Amino acid sequence: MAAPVTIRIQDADFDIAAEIDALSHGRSEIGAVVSFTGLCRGRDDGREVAALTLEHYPGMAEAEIRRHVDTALARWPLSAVTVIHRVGRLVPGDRIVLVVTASAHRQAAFAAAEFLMDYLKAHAPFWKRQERADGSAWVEAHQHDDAAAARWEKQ
Amino acid sequence: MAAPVTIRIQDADFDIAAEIDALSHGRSEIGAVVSFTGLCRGRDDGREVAALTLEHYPGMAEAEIRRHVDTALARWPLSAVTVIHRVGRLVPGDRIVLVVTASAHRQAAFAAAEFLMDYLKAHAPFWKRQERADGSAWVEAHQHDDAAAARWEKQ
Amino acid sequence: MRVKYFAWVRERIGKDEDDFEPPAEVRTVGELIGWLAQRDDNYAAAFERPQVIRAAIDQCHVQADAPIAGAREVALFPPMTGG
Amino acid sequence: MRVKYFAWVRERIGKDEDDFEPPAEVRTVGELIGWLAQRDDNYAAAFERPQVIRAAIDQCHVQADAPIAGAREVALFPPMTGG
Repeated sequence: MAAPVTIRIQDADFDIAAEIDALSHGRSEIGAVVSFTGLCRGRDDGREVAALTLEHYPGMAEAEIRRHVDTALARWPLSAVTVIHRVGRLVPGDRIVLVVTASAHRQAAFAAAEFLMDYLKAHAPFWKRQERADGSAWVEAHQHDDAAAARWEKQ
Repeated sequence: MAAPVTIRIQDADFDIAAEIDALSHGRSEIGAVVSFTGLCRGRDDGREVAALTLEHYPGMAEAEIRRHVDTALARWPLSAVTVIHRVGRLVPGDRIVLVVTASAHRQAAFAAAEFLMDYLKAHAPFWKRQERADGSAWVEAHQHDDAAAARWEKQ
Repeated sequence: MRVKYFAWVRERIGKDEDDFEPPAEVRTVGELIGWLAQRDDNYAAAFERPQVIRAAIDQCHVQADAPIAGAREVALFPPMTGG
Repeated sequence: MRVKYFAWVRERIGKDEDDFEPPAEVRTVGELIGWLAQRDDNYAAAFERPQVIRAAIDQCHVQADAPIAGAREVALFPPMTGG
Protein backbone atom coordinates (compact mmCIF):
# COMPACT_ATOMS: atom_id res chain seq x y z
CA MET A 1 0.00 0.00 0.00
CA ALA A 2 1.33 3.44 -0.89
CA ALA A 3 1.76 5.56 2.23
CA PRO A 4 -1.18 8.01 2.53
CA VAL A 5 -0.07 11.63 2.33
CA THR A 6 -2.13 14.60 3.53
CA ILE A 7 -0.98 18.14 2.72
CA ARG A 8 -3.11 21.15 3.58
CA ILE A 9 -2.56 24.89 3.64
CA GLN A 10 -5.35 26.60 5.52
CA ASP A 11 -6.43 29.59 7.59
CA ALA A 12 -8.17 27.39 10.15
CA ASP A 13 -6.54 25.83 13.19
CA PHE A 14 -5.89 22.08 13.23
CA ASP A 15 -6.50 19.35 15.81
CA ILE A 16 -3.29 17.41 16.50
CA ALA A 17 -5.00 14.36 18.00
CA ALA A 18 -7.52 14.16 15.15
CA GLU A 19 -4.71 14.31 12.59
CA ILE A 20 -2.70 11.62 14.38
CA ASP A 21 -5.83 9.43 14.63
CA ALA A 22 -6.72 9.96 10.97
CA LEU A 23 -3.28 8.84 9.92
CA SER A 24 -2.83 5.88 12.26
CA HIS A 25 -6.33 4.53 12.99
CA GLY A 26 -6.80 0.88 12.06
CA ARG A 27 -3.25 0.53 10.74
CA SER A 28 -1.65 -1.95 13.10
CA GLU A 29 1.68 -1.92 11.23
CA ILE A 30 2.37 1.54 12.70
CA GLY A 31 4.50 1.40 15.84
CA ALA A 32 5.70 5.00 16.03
CA VAL A 33 4.09 8.38 15.37
CA VAL A 34 6.08 11.60 15.66
CA SER A 35 4.37 14.98 15.57
CA PHE A 36 5.97 18.40 15.32
CA THR A 37 3.87 21.44 16.12
CA GLY A 38 5.22 24.93 15.49
CA LEU A 39 3.67 27.66 17.63
CA CYS A 40 3.63 31.43 17.35
CA ARG A 41 5.97 32.79 20.04
CA GLY A 42 5.34 35.97 22.01
CA ARG A 43 8.96 37.13 21.78
CA ASP A 44 11.54 36.88 19.04
CA ASP A 45 15.12 38.07 19.36
CA GLY A 46 14.17 39.83 22.61
CA ARG A 47 11.30 41.83 21.10
CA GLU A 48 7.65 41.34 21.92
CA VAL A 49 5.57 40.02 19.03
CA ALA A 50 1.84 40.86 19.01
CA ALA A 51 0.97 38.81 15.92
CA LEU A 52 2.33 37.08 12.82
CA THR A 53 0.85 37.21 9.35
CA LEU A 54 1.77 34.33 7.08
CA GLU A 55 1.74 34.69 3.31
CA HIS A 56 2.33 31.84 0.87
CA TYR A 57 2.63 31.12 -2.84
CA PRO A 58 -0.52 29.13 -3.62
CA GLY A 59 0.15 26.14 -5.82
CA MET A 60 3.90 26.18 -5.39
CA ALA A 61 3.67 25.81 -1.59
CA GLU A 62 1.66 22.58 -1.89
CA ALA A 63 3.88 21.30 -4.73
CA GLU A 64 7.09 22.06 -2.85
CA ILE A 65 5.85 20.31 0.30
CA ARG A 66 4.76 17.33 -1.82
CA ARG A 67 8.22 17.09 -3.40
CA HIS A 68 9.83 16.98 0.03
CA VAL A 69 7.31 14.44 1.32
CA ASP A 70 8.10 12.25 -1.71
CA THR A 71 11.81 12.56 -0.92
CA ALA A 72 11.11 11.49 2.67
CA LEU A 73 9.00 8.52 1.49
CA ALA A 74 11.84 7.38 -0.76
CA ARG A 75 14.37 7.74 2.01
CA TRP A 76 12.63 6.20 5.04
CA PRO A 77 10.11 3.33 5.42
CA LEU A 78 7.14 5.55 6.32
CA SER A 79 3.53 4.42 6.74
CA ALA A 80 1.93 7.88 6.45
CA VAL A 81 2.77 11.60 6.42
CA THR A 82 0.63 14.66 7.19
CA VAL A 83 1.76 18.27 6.73
CA ILE A 84 -0.54 21.19 7.59
CA HIS A 85 0.63 24.80 7.34
CA ARG A 86 -1.56 27.69 8.39
CA VAL A 87 -1.59 31.09 6.69
CA GLY A 88 -3.15 34.40 7.69
CA ARG A 89 -2.90 36.27 10.98
CA LEU A 90 -1.84 34.35 14.09
CA VAL A 91 -1.23 35.47 17.67
CA PRO A 92 1.20 34.10 20.27
CA GLY A 93 0.28 30.58 21.32
CA ASP A 94 -1.47 29.84 18.01
CA ARG A 95 -0.43 26.72 16.11
CA ILE A 96 1.37 27.47 12.81
CA VAL A 97 2.51 24.17 11.36
CA LEU A 98 2.02 20.45 11.95
CA VAL A 99 4.11 17.58 10.62
CA VAL A 100 3.11 14.02 11.52
CA THR A 101 5.10 10.98 10.42
CA ALA A 102 4.26 7.34 11.08
CA SER A 103 6.41 4.25 10.69
CA ALA A 104 6.84 0.76 12.09
CA HIS A 105 9.85 2.00 14.07
CA ARG A 106 10.77 5.24 15.77
CA GLN A 107 14.01 6.14 13.97
CA ALA A 108 12.34 6.60 10.58
CA ALA A 109 9.48 8.63 12.06
CA PHE A 110 11.84 10.96 13.94
CA ALA A 111 14.25 11.44 11.03
CA ALA A 112 11.51 12.13 8.49
CA ALA A 113 9.72 14.65 10.72
CA GLU A 114 12.94 16.55 11.36
CA PHE A 115 13.90 16.44 7.67
CA LEU A 116 10.48 17.79 6.64
CA MET A 117 10.62 20.64 9.17
CA ASP A 118 14.14 21.61 8.10
CA TYR A 119 13.03 21.71 4.46
CA LEU A 120 9.81 23.59 5.20
CA LYS A 121 11.78 26.29 7.01
CA ALA A 122 14.31 26.77 4.25
CA HIS A 123 12.48 25.91 1.01
CA ALA A 124 8.69 26.10 1.29
CA PRO A 125 7.38 29.42 -0.11
CA PHE A 126 5.93 30.98 3.05
CA TRP A 127 6.79 34.37 4.52
CA LYS A 128 6.15 35.71 8.01
CA ARG A 129 5.47 39.32 8.91
CA GLN A 130 5.64 40.29 12.60
CA GLU A 131 3.57 42.95 14.33
CA ARG A 132 5.74 44.43 17.06
CA ALA A 133 5.64 47.44 19.35
CA ASP A 134 8.08 49.22 16.99
CA GLY A 135 5.93 48.52 13.91
CA SER A 136 5.54 45.68 11.50
CA ALA A 137 8.40 43.89 9.76
CA TRP A 138 9.07 40.83 7.60
CA VAL A 139 10.98 38.13 9.43
CA GLU A 140 14.52 37.67 8.12
CA ALA A 141 15.56 34.21 7.00
CA HIS A 142 18.07 32.52 9.30
CA GLN A 143 21.30 31.12 7.91
CA HIS A 144 21.07 28.30 10.46
CA ASP A 145 17.83 27.19 8.78
CA ASP A 146 19.66 26.89 5.45
CA ALA A 147 22.39 24.94 7.22
CA ALA A 148 19.82 22.67 8.88
CA ALA A 149 18.27 21.85 5.51
CA ALA A 150 21.66 21.40 3.85
CA ARG A 151 22.84 18.74 6.32
CA TRP A 152 20.36 16.26 4.81
CA GLU A 153 22.15 16.53 1.44
CA LYS A 154 25.36 15.10 2.81
CA GLN A 155 23.98 11.93 4.36
CA MET B 1 11.00 29.21 35.73
CA ALA B 2 12.02 25.58 36.06
CA ALA B 3 10.66 23.54 33.16
CA PRO B 4 7.54 21.66 34.30
CA VAL B 5 7.96 17.89 34.15
CA THR B 6 5.11 15.37 34.10
CA ILE B 7 5.86 11.66 34.47
CA ARG B 8 3.08 9.11 34.77
CA ILE B 9 2.89 5.33 34.61
CA GLN B 10 -0.69 4.22 34.26
CA ASP B 11 -3.08 1.55 32.99
CA ALA B 12 -5.35 4.11 31.37
CA ASP B 13 -4.99 5.48 27.86
CA PHE B 14 -3.78 9.07 27.38
CA ASP B 15 -5.00 11.95 25.22
CA ILE B 16 -2.14 13.34 23.13
CA ALA B 17 -3.78 16.69 22.39
CA ALA B 18 -4.70 17.21 26.05
CA GLU B 19 -1.12 16.46 27.12
CA ILE B 20 0.32 18.84 24.51
CA ASP B 21 -2.15 21.55 25.58
CA ALA B 22 -1.42 21.02 29.26
CA LEU B 23 2.28 21.49 28.65
CA SER B 24 2.15 24.42 26.22
CA HIS B 25 -1.02 26.38 27.05
CA GLY B 26 -0.39 30.01 27.95
CA ARG B 27 3.38 29.69 27.57
CA SER B 28 4.18 31.95 24.65
CA GLU B 29 7.94 31.28 24.84
CA ILE B 30 7.30 27.81 23.36
CA GLY B 31 7.81 27.69 19.60
CA ALA B 32 8.15 23.96 19.05
CA VAL B 33 6.44 20.89 20.49
CA VAL B 34 7.51 17.38 19.48
CA SER B 35 5.46 14.34 20.46
CA PHE B 36 6.38 10.70 20.11
CA THR B 37 3.64 8.10 20.45
CA GLY B 38 4.50 4.41 20.56
CA LEU B 39 1.72 2.09 19.45
CA CYS B 40 1.16 -1.64 19.89
CA ARG B 41 1.79 -3.27 16.49
CA GLY B 42 -0.18 -6.23 15.15
CA ARG B 43 2.91 -8.00 13.80
CA ASP B 44 6.44 -8.31 15.11
CA ASP B 45 9.23 -10.10 13.30
CA GLY B 46 6.66 -11.53 10.88
CA ARG B 47 4.45 -13.06 13.57
CA GLU B 48 0.96 -11.92 14.43
CA VAL B 49 0.63 -10.36 17.89
CA ALA B 50 -2.79 -10.54 19.60
CA ALA B 51 -1.82 -8.49 22.66
CA LEU B 52 1.03 -7.16 24.76
CA THR B 53 1.25 -7.16 28.53
CA LEU B 54 3.56 -4.56 30.03
CA GLU B 55 5.14 -5.07 33.43
CA HIS B 56 7.22 -2.45 35.26
CA TYR B 57 9.25 -1.95 38.41
CA PRO B 58 7.18 0.52 40.43
CA GLY B 59 9.24 3.28 41.97
CA MET B 60 12.35 2.59 39.93
CA ALA B 61 10.54 3.17 36.62
CA GLU B 62 9.45 6.67 37.63
CA ALA B 63 12.87 7.43 39.14
CA GLU B 64 14.75 6.20 36.07
CA ILE B 65 12.56 8.26 33.72
CA ARG B 66 13.05 11.29 35.97
CA ARG B 67 16.85 10.87 35.84
CA HIS B 68 16.75 10.83 32.05
CA VAL B 69 14.41 13.81 31.90
CA ASP B 70 16.82 15.70 34.18
CA THR B 71 19.69 14.79 31.84
CA ALA B 72 17.67 16.11 28.89
CA LEU B 73 16.84 19.35 30.76
CA ALA B 74 20.54 19.89 31.48
CA ARG B 75 21.49 19.20 27.89
CA TRP B 76 18.89 21.13 25.88
CA PRO B 77 17.00 24.40 26.53
CA LEU B 78 13.61 22.78 27.14
CA SER B 79 10.44 24.53 28.30
CA ALA B 80 8.56 21.39 29.41
CA VAL B 81 8.66 17.60 29.22
CA THR B 82 5.91 14.98 29.60
CA VAL B 83 6.48 11.22 29.66
CA ILE B 84 3.58 8.78 30.04
CA HIS B 85 4.08 5.01 29.90
CA ARG B 86 1.19 2.59 30.04
CA VAL B 87 1.32 -0.81 31.73
CA GLY B 88 -1.08 -3.76 31.66
CA ARG B 89 -2.63 -5.52 28.67
CA LEU B 90 -2.73 -3.68 25.35
CA VAL B 91 -3.97 -4.76 21.92
CA PRO B 92 -2.73 -3.72 18.45
CA GLY B 93 -3.42 -0.06 17.77
CA ASP B 94 -3.35 0.85 21.47
CA ARG B 95 -1.05 3.65 22.59
CA ILE B 96 1.86 2.48 24.78
CA VAL B 97 4.07 5.47 25.44
CA LEU B 98 4.02 9.23 24.97
CA VAL B 99 6.95 11.63 25.11
CA VAL B 100 6.29 15.34 24.60
CA THR B 101 9.05 17.94 24.59
CA ALA B 102 8.66 21.70 24.21
CA SER B 103 11.27 24.35 23.49
CA ALA B 104 11.65 27.77 21.89
CA HIS B 105 13.21 26.10 18.84
CA ARG B 106 12.71 22.83 17.04
CA GLN B 107 16.19 21.30 17.26
CA ALA B 108 16.13 21.01 21.06
CA ALA B 109 12.60 19.57 21.07
CA PHE B 110 13.45 16.93 18.44
CA ALA B 111 16.77 15.93 20.00
CA ALA B 112 15.35 15.63 23.53
CA ALA B 113 12.36 13.55 22.42
CA GLU B 114 14.57 11.14 20.50
CA PHE B 115 17.06 10.94 23.39
CA LEU B 116 14.28 10.16 25.87
CA MET B 117 12.79 7.45 23.67
CA ASP B 118 16.19 5.82 23.10
CA TYR B 119 16.81 5.78 26.86
CA LEU B 120 13.33 4.53 27.70
CA LYS B 121 13.79 1.60 25.31
CA ALA B 122 17.16 0.58 26.71
CA HIS B 123 17.12 1.62 30.37
CA ALA B 124 13.63 2.10 31.81
CA PRO B 125 12.53 -0.98 33.79
CA PHE B 126 9.59 -2.14 31.67
CA TRP B 127 9.11 -5.58 30.11
CA LYS B 128 6.77 -6.65 27.33
CA ARG B 129 5.14 -10.04 26.98
CA GLN B 130 3.50 -10.88 23.64
CA GLU B 131 0.45 -13.08 23.11
CA ARG B 132 0.91 -14.80 19.76
CA ALA B 133 -0.72 -17.67 17.88
CA ASP B 134 2.17 -19.93 19.00
CA GLY B 135 1.76 -18.98 22.67
CA SER B 136 2.98 -16.23 24.89
CA ALA B 137 6.58 -15.02 25.12
CA TRP B 138 8.63 -12.22 26.62
CA VAL B 139 9.97 -9.81 24.02
CA GLU B 140 13.73 -10.02 23.61
CA ALA B 141 15.75 -6.85 23.96
CA HIS B 142 17.22 -5.55 20.72
CA GLN B 143 20.90 -4.77 20.46
CA HIS B 144 20.06 -1.87 18.17
CA ASP B 145 18.16 -0.28 21.07
CA ASP B 146 21.30 -0.43 23.21
CA ALA B 147 23.25 1.10 20.32
CA ALA B 148 20.64 3.84 19.90
CA ALA B 149 20.91 4.76 23.58
CA ALA B 150 24.72 4.57 23.53
CA ARG B 151 25.11 7.08 20.69
CA TRP B 152 24.06 9.91 23.04
CA GLU B 153 27.08 9.18 25.27
CA LYS B 154 29.52 10.08 22.53
CA GLN B 155 28.18 13.49 21.64
CA MET C 1 4.88 35.73 -19.18
CA ARG C 2 3.36 36.21 -15.73
CA VAL C 3 5.69 37.55 -13.04
CA LYS C 4 4.54 37.12 -9.44
CA TYR C 5 5.84 38.88 -6.31
CA PHE C 6 5.61 37.91 -2.66
CA ALA C 7 6.24 39.41 0.79
CA TRP C 8 8.31 42.63 0.78
CA VAL C 9 9.02 42.35 -2.96
CA ARG C 10 5.26 42.52 -3.52
CA GLU C 11 4.85 45.36 -1.03
CA ARG C 12 7.61 47.52 -2.53
CA ILE C 13 6.35 47.05 -6.08
CA GLY C 14 2.80 47.69 -4.89
CA LYS C 15 1.13 44.80 -6.72
CA ASP C 16 1.29 41.03 -6.67
CA GLU C 17 1.85 40.27 -10.37
CA ASP C 18 2.59 41.61 -13.83
CA ASP C 19 2.23 40.27 -17.36
CA PHE C 20 5.35 41.05 -19.36
CA GLU C 21 7.03 40.21 -22.62
CA PRO C 22 10.65 41.10 -21.79
CA PRO C 23 13.01 41.98 -24.68
CA ALA C 24 15.00 39.15 -26.25
CA GLU C 25 18.26 40.14 -24.54
CA VAL C 26 16.69 39.34 -21.13
CA ARG C 27 17.52 35.65 -21.05
CA THR C 28 17.91 34.64 -17.39
CA VAL C 29 16.16 35.22 -14.08
CA GLY C 30 19.04 37.46 -13.03
CA GLU C 31 18.70 39.54 -16.17
CA LEU C 32 14.93 39.76 -15.63
CA ILE C 33 15.54 41.15 -12.13
CA GLY C 34 17.99 43.72 -13.54
CA TRP C 35 15.50 44.72 -16.25
CA LEU C 36 12.65 45.08 -13.74
CA ALA C 37 14.83 47.17 -11.37
CA GLN C 38 15.04 49.87 -14.08
CA ARG C 39 11.29 50.27 -14.57
CA ASP C 40 10.60 52.75 -11.76
CA ASP C 41 11.47 53.60 -8.16
CA ASN C 42 9.18 50.92 -6.71
CA TYR C 43 10.78 48.15 -8.76
CA ALA C 44 14.21 49.61 -7.99
CA ALA C 45 13.43 49.44 -4.24
CA ALA C 46 12.16 45.86 -4.53
CA PHE C 47 15.32 44.72 -6.31
CA GLU C 48 17.96 46.96 -4.71
CA ARG C 49 19.73 43.86 -3.34
CA PRO C 50 19.33 41.39 -6.20
CA GLN C 51 21.56 38.84 -4.45
CA VAL C 52 18.91 38.18 -1.77
CA ILE C 53 16.06 37.66 -4.25
CA ARG C 54 14.91 34.05 -4.66
CA ALA C 55 13.14 32.86 -7.78
CA ALA C 56 10.88 30.10 -9.07
CA ILE C 57 9.99 29.24 -12.66
CA ASP C 58 6.67 27.45 -13.07
CA GLN C 59 6.65 26.82 -9.30
CA CYS C 60 10.09 25.22 -9.01
CA HIS C 61 13.02 26.92 -7.29
CA VAL C 62 15.73 28.12 -9.72
CA GLN C 63 19.04 29.98 -9.54
CA ALA C 64 19.70 33.44 -11.02
CA ASP C 65 21.33 31.93 -14.13
CA ALA C 66 18.21 29.89 -15.05
CA PRO C 67 16.90 30.75 -18.56
CA ILE C 68 13.39 32.21 -18.66
CA ALA C 69 12.65 31.08 -22.24
CA GLY C 70 9.37 29.16 -22.28
CA ALA C 71 8.43 30.07 -18.69
CA ARG C 72 4.72 30.65 -18.11
CA GLU C 73 5.18 31.96 -14.57
CA VAL C 74 8.24 33.48 -12.90
CA ALA C 75 8.04 34.30 -9.19
CA LEU C 76 10.41 36.63 -7.33
CA PHE C 77 10.48 36.76 -3.53
CA PRO C 78 12.65 37.14 -0.43
CA PRO C 79 14.21 34.17 1.35
CA MET C 80 11.44 32.00 2.79
CA THR C 81 10.52 32.03 6.48
CA GLY C 82 7.86 29.35 6.82
CA GLY C 83 7.55 26.48 9.24
CA MET D 1 17.68 -7.45 52.22
CA ARG D 2 14.73 -7.55 49.85
CA VAL D 3 15.37 -9.16 46.46
CA LYS D 4 12.83 -8.40 43.71
CA TYR D 5 12.30 -10.25 40.43
CA PHE D 6 10.64 -9.12 37.21
CA ALA D 7 9.40 -10.58 33.91
CA TRP D 8 10.67 -14.09 33.16
CA VAL D 9 13.01 -14.08 36.16
CA ARG D 10 9.90 -13.61 38.35
CA GLU D 11 7.97 -16.27 36.41
CA ARG D 12 10.70 -18.92 36.63
CA ILE D 13 11.23 -18.36 40.34
CA GLY D 14 7.48 -18.33 40.89
CA LYS D 15 7.33 -15.26 43.14
CA ASP D 16 8.09 -11.59 42.86
CA GLU D 17 10.34 -11.07 45.90
CA ASP D 18 12.30 -12.65 48.71
CA ASP D 19 13.77 -11.42 51.96
CA PHE D 20 17.28 -12.78 52.41
CA GLU D 21 20.34 -12.36 54.54
CA PRO D 22 22.99 -13.83 52.22
CA PRO D 23 26.19 -15.22 53.79
CA ALA D 24 29.12 -12.83 54.18
CA GLU D 25 31.08 -14.31 51.27
CA VAL D 26 28.31 -13.12 48.86
CA ARG D 27 29.65 -9.63 48.28
CA THR D 28 28.55 -8.58 44.79
CA VAL D 29 25.44 -8.72 42.63
CA GLY D 30 27.13 -11.38 40.51
CA GLU D 31 27.88 -13.48 43.58
CA LEU D 32 24.28 -13.04 44.76
CA ILE D 33 23.02 -14.37 41.41
CA GLY D 34 25.35 -17.36 41.70
CA TRP D 35 24.21 -18.03 45.28
CA LEU D 36 20.52 -17.80 44.31
CA ALA D 37 21.02 -20.14 41.31
CA GLN D 38 21.97 -22.93 43.76
CA ARG D 39 18.81 -22.68 45.88
CA ASP D 40 16.54 -24.92 43.79
CA ASP D 41 15.54 -25.78 40.21
CA ASN D 42 13.35 -22.68 39.81
CA TYR D 43 16.14 -20.30 40.82
CA ALA D 44 18.56 -22.30 38.69
CA ALA D 45 16.25 -21.86 35.67
CA ALA D 46 15.87 -18.13 36.32
CA PHE D 47 19.64 -17.62 36.49
CA GLU D 48 20.86 -20.24 33.98
CA ARG D 49 22.33 -17.44 31.82
CA PRO D 50 23.69 -15.03 34.45
CA GLN D 51 25.30 -12.84 31.78
CA VAL D 52 21.88 -11.63 30.53
CA ILE D 53 20.56 -10.73 33.99
CA ARG D 54 20.37 -7.00 34.73
CA ALA D 55 20.38 -5.63 38.25
CA ALA D 56 19.45 -2.59 40.28
CA ILE D 57 20.41 -1.70 43.84
CA ASP D 58 17.97 0.61 45.61
CA GLN D 59 16.39 1.37 42.24
CA CYS D 60 19.57 2.37 40.37
CA HIS D 61 21.10 0.24 37.61
CA VAL D 62 24.35 -1.48 38.63
CA GLN D 63 26.86 -3.88 37.08
CA ALA D 64 27.50 -7.44 38.26
CA ASP D 65 30.55 -6.36 40.25
CA ALA D 66 28.59 -3.86 42.37
CA PRO D 67 28.84 -4.60 46.12
CA ILE D 68 25.54 -5.44 47.84
CA ALA D 69 26.66 -4.34 51.31
CA GLY D 70 24.12 -1.88 52.74
CA ALA D 71 21.55 -2.49 49.99
CA ARG D 72 17.94 -2.40 51.14
CA GLU D 73 16.55 -3.64 47.80
CA VAL D 74 18.25 -5.59 45.03
CA ALA D 75 16.28 -6.23 41.82
CA LEU D 76 17.13 -8.86 39.22
CA PHE D 77 15.50 -8.86 35.80
CA PRO D 78 15.97 -9.49 32.07
CA PRO D 79 17.07 -6.75 29.64
CA MET D 80 14.37 -4.09 29.50
CA THR D 81 11.91 -3.84 26.62
CA GLY D 82 9.88 -0.72 27.36
CA GLY D 83 9.04 2.23 25.19
